[in-house]
Amino acid sequence: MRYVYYPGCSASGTSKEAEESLQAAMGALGVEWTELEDWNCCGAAIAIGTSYLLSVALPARNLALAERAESDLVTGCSRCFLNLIRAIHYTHENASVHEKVNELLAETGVQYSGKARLRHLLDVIVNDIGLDVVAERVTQPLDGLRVAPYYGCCQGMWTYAQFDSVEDPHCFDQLLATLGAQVVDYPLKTACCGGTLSMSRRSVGAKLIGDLLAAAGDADCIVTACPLCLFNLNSFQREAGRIKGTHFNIPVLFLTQMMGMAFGLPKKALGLQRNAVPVDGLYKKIAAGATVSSGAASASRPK
Amino acid sequence: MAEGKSDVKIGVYVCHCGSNIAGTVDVEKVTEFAQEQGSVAVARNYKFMCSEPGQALIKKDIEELGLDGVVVAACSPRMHEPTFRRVCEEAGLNPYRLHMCNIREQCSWVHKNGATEKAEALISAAISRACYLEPLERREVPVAPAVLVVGGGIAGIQAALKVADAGRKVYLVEREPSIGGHMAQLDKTFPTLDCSACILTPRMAAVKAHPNIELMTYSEVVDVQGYVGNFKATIRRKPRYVDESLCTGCGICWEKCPWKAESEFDCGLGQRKAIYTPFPQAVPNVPVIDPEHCVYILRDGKCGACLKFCERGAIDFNQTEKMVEVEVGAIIVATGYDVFDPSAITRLGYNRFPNVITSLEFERLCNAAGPTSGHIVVDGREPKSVGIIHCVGSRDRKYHEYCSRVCCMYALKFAHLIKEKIEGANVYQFYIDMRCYGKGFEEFYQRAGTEGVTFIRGRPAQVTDLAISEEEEGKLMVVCENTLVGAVMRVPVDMVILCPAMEARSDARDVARLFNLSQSADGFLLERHAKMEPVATANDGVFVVGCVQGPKDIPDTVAQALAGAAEALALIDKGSVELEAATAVVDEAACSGCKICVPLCPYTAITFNEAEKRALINEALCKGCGVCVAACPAAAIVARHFTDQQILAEVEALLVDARPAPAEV
Amino acid sequence: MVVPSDNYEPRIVGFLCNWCAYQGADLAGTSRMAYAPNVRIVRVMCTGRIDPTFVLKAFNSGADGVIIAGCHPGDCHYSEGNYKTTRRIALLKKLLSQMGIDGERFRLEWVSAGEGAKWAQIADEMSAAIKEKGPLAWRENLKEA
Amino acid sequence: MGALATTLEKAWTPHTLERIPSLRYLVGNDFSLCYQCGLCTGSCRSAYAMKYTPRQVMNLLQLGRVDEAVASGSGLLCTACFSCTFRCPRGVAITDLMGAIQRLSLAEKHADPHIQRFYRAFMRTVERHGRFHEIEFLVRYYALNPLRLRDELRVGLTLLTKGKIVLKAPKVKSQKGIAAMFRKAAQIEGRP
Repeated sequence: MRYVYYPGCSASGTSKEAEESLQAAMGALGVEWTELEDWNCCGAAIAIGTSYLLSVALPARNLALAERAESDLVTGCSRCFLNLIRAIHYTHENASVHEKVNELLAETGVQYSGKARLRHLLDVIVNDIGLDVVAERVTQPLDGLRVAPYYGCCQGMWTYAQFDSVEDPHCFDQLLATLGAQVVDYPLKTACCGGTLSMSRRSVGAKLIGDLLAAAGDADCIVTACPLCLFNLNSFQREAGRIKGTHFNIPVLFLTQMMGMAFGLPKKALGLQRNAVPVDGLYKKIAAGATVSSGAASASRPK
Repeated sequence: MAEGKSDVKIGVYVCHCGSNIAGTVDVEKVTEFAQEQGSVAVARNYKFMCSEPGQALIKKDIEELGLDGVVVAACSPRMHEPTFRRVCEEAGLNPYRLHMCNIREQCSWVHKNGATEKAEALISAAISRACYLEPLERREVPVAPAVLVVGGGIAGIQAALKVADAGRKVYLVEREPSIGGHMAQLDKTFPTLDCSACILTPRMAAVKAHPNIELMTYSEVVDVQGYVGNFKATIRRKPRYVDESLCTGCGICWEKCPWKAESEFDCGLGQRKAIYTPFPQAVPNVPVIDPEHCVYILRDGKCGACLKFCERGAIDFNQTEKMVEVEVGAIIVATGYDVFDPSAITRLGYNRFPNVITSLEFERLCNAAGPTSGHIVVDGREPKSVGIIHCVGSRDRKYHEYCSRVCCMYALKFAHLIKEKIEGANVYQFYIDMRCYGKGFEEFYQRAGTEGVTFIRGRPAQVTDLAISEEEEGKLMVVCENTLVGAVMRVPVDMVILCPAMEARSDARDVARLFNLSQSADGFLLERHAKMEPVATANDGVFVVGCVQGPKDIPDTVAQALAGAAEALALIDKGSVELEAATAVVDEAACSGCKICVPLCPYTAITFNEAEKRALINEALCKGCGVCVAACPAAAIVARHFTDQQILAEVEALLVDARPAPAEV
Repeated sequence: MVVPSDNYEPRIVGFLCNWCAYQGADLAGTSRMAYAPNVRIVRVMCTGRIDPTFVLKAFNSGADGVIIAGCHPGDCHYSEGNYKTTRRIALLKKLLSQMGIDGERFRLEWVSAGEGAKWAQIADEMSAAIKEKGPLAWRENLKEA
Repeated sequence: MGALATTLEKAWTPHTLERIPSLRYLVGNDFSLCYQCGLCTGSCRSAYAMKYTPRQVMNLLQLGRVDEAVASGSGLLCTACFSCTFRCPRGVAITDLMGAIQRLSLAEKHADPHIQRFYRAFMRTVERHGRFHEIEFLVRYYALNPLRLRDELRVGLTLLTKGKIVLKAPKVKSQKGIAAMFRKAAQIEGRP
């Protein structure tokens, strides 16, 4: 299997661990990942505050590049995914949007026809690679680890409509269960983390993050499907705790980091040293869990 | 200018329809245009052609000028064609020499510019066609003096009783083991708080006792043939495995039956046996055996408790499905509605939290004969606070755009019942708009206010068990913007009642096809006219009553049911119906005997005379669709009233304004 | 070659079945859905009645487009008249396309009695598409060819 | 409530359409279809902090009171998560309308200076490099705002020590083209 993928700015900077672990985990699964050549920022949640046309054209340029590479485009960032799929949807629905977007894209020498198909990393893992293949690769089941999957809000709109229930998705839960983890269901798993509010309006952003961390309750860690959420949930636990009148210290990992742990990949390859909240405690829990339920866990894993 | 035929005299009558037509179409100009057309002896316009003076105008012209054809340019033929046909007939002109030209629904009402030009084109076509219209004779055939009522809910029951009371035979067919429908499941009815069973069950008993009603429960109509006045319906009677003629309804069988299943009647909140009547007042009071749970059937005779205990020997495992054919003059379709499944909206928590229930489930909880004997208990507890969420699946483009019309009122009823049964209970209504439009409804709304019900205007975004403070622990939180304040509220409750949309039955499409009816965009069956013919349908002799036509409450349902009964009675009491005269006929001289037409006819109206090698059309069976006409390679079949000549003349004249020779480059 | 003028208004003939499409068009009227005035309707009992000569006659008489609209497949008032139409019209379509009349000028659509909005939309679409293309002027163009 | 009441009381002329030119690009329904059920607000995580909830913003648009919505700065709290749009029972493109209000709030300086600087710094960085570049962004954002820098020191240091702040600017081949895109967009949209 070969994919052209779009890393997005977060994964190549503030959430480097996402990118590193993605490469490592995909390598372990024997999947070939090629970075989209010459990609640009999708505008995050900021472009819409400056220019409507840029908020569609910036992501559309990446789709145009994927068309040029004659490939589908995969992204592991939910924020980017939302912007990209919004660009697909809007150019398809409104001819004048499409026309203006291409007018802008002409400046960079590309055109977007509407052919490129967009995939989310989770979709690729669950539906293309397959949970059975993932299960085979698990060498260190996450026994006894209570993991809260965080789908992120951005997935709500068009994301899961393509491959999972929009309001009540399950694919991430299934993936984590396949890794041997005990999945914690909590009501805010698809709620927004506040995105860039953590930077632009700290008091609001930190409260939203605090509510989320609290909702995940007694989970040992949170796993995200978005590098931007990863950054938010990791970096502002102190501020969130101050607002909520508590102290948070819950490790937050990117989904391929969690996969890499179960695959027994080296910590460094997964960028685990980069997570703001240290993750070492998780290894101890896994080890303890494995001795308690030796063997039983593999039976409880879904096929 | 259309050339027309020199030997005919046509009268053209342009209706203003008040300002409905005249407001958009220049009726004077159009009349002048008509006057100029060949064959036109007279063209007039008038404020309301369908009024007495308007009709008199036409009659006078027919009589004095000896018109050969009449064109009325007014509304759709579906509105007033019968009126003007009668006018012609009364003035001595064959009614088939009338042509209605639709310049209202398909012109003045839908076009702002160009309506006058389009009206001229349409009238030109109408005149041209009218020149070639031929007189036709309608034949009368007797009607079968019986009525088929499909569906035994309150609509079907009321319709059946009324027709039967008028002395006519009724076949009442119900799919479930008992009649009663959704109304039998309800506890009280708004706004009077009558007990639903108290007002319904006497009617059910009356159905059973009525000498003119033949009740067929656990049965379905599977085929309908024929036409208005003479329908033949085939009814599939599923095996009950209980002989209705022997059973006394003593109940020993279901008392002794050891096998249990979820009770459909109690929405799965209670249980029933494998041999059961859905509820104590079931009509007929004869149980059915559910083959999916009966161990005697499943495991080849390993049980037979009912067999053993039934003193009358009414249990009969050898029963098989039976087909019954009935002949009726009219059909009343009253197959009701389905309740929207709210688990589609996951954020409202149905199927995730045991204390989130639907309104119908609440009706059963509230009912003294229900699974909790009328105690409002969910998840083992009596709720001290209840949130009622309106418009679940209604007024939402993702599910149903329409308003389900009954929820506001029954939600108020629920609030009253909860207040009455649970002392000190808090009830919150989460509504968007309170729609209390009926008789006594607003007064009931007021009463709920005085009883201390809290109204929160806003569509809840979520029902969650996530507690963010101590007082939220162990509660369900309804998260909603209080739109009148402009702030998000989290309302902790012990129970949530969802008011799901009433939706068209999942098999509404099949029912529509079975009875040759149409569905409106919302899936419900379409009446002929929203205001003037609310129960008639496009298929003559078939009527729709109750929620099969759209969401409605019990009073509206009953009113429609009685209207349906009146329609059916008016039809069959007349004793005869006129057959369509616009049928197809074979020109024997032209027929080459190729037989292409024979298998095409959906009504097997075409036979082949082997001796003379000619096709022959049975006029009583032909419905005038014209499929054979278009298929005949020898053009030997003529569609009366839709002849090739008539249509071609119409098409040519329709393009009367097609530009003359164009400019050459 | 025919030169389209600026205020060119196409003439489109619609053959609508009495039970579904014609009622749908009536519903568009009772619902006051404004749409382009270019489609002129001929009522037939069933689209199965429509002889290809009707369509040819319309083009020959100066129509710029023809639309046939009937009940949705399976919903025909006469059981299956519209299936026969589908087959018949497919053949006619091929023939017409050889004569330079494409799918924008000759359409077959299913419109139920409840689909007033759909009818209005189809009428608008077709009018706009033909307006763009310009007059057919079949008779004149055939002469030239 | 009081402030709005006084503005609404004054004679006013609706000016929704002229003020929101992006309406012509709207995918989904415009605000006129909103029937004020509040599902958007209930679904919005940051609504609690807004002066006007998303529903109220839709109502202000219906009333033609765009200025009121813009001045409130409510649009600036929208995270563009699209939950409201996704759930809206009338298919109103709420997020994009909130985005339009957000743009006006920023363009007309109804936002805190630091928020304006935040947006500007982000977009300028992307314009120059095609991608986000932390260092440049931080410099642009905090250079004139040392007080805020102190607040961010902890997060910044963590990022730095975890090796997540890349000093080298990203290399996008079409950098110039992307900058041209920005200029073109400004030209079409009539922005300075």
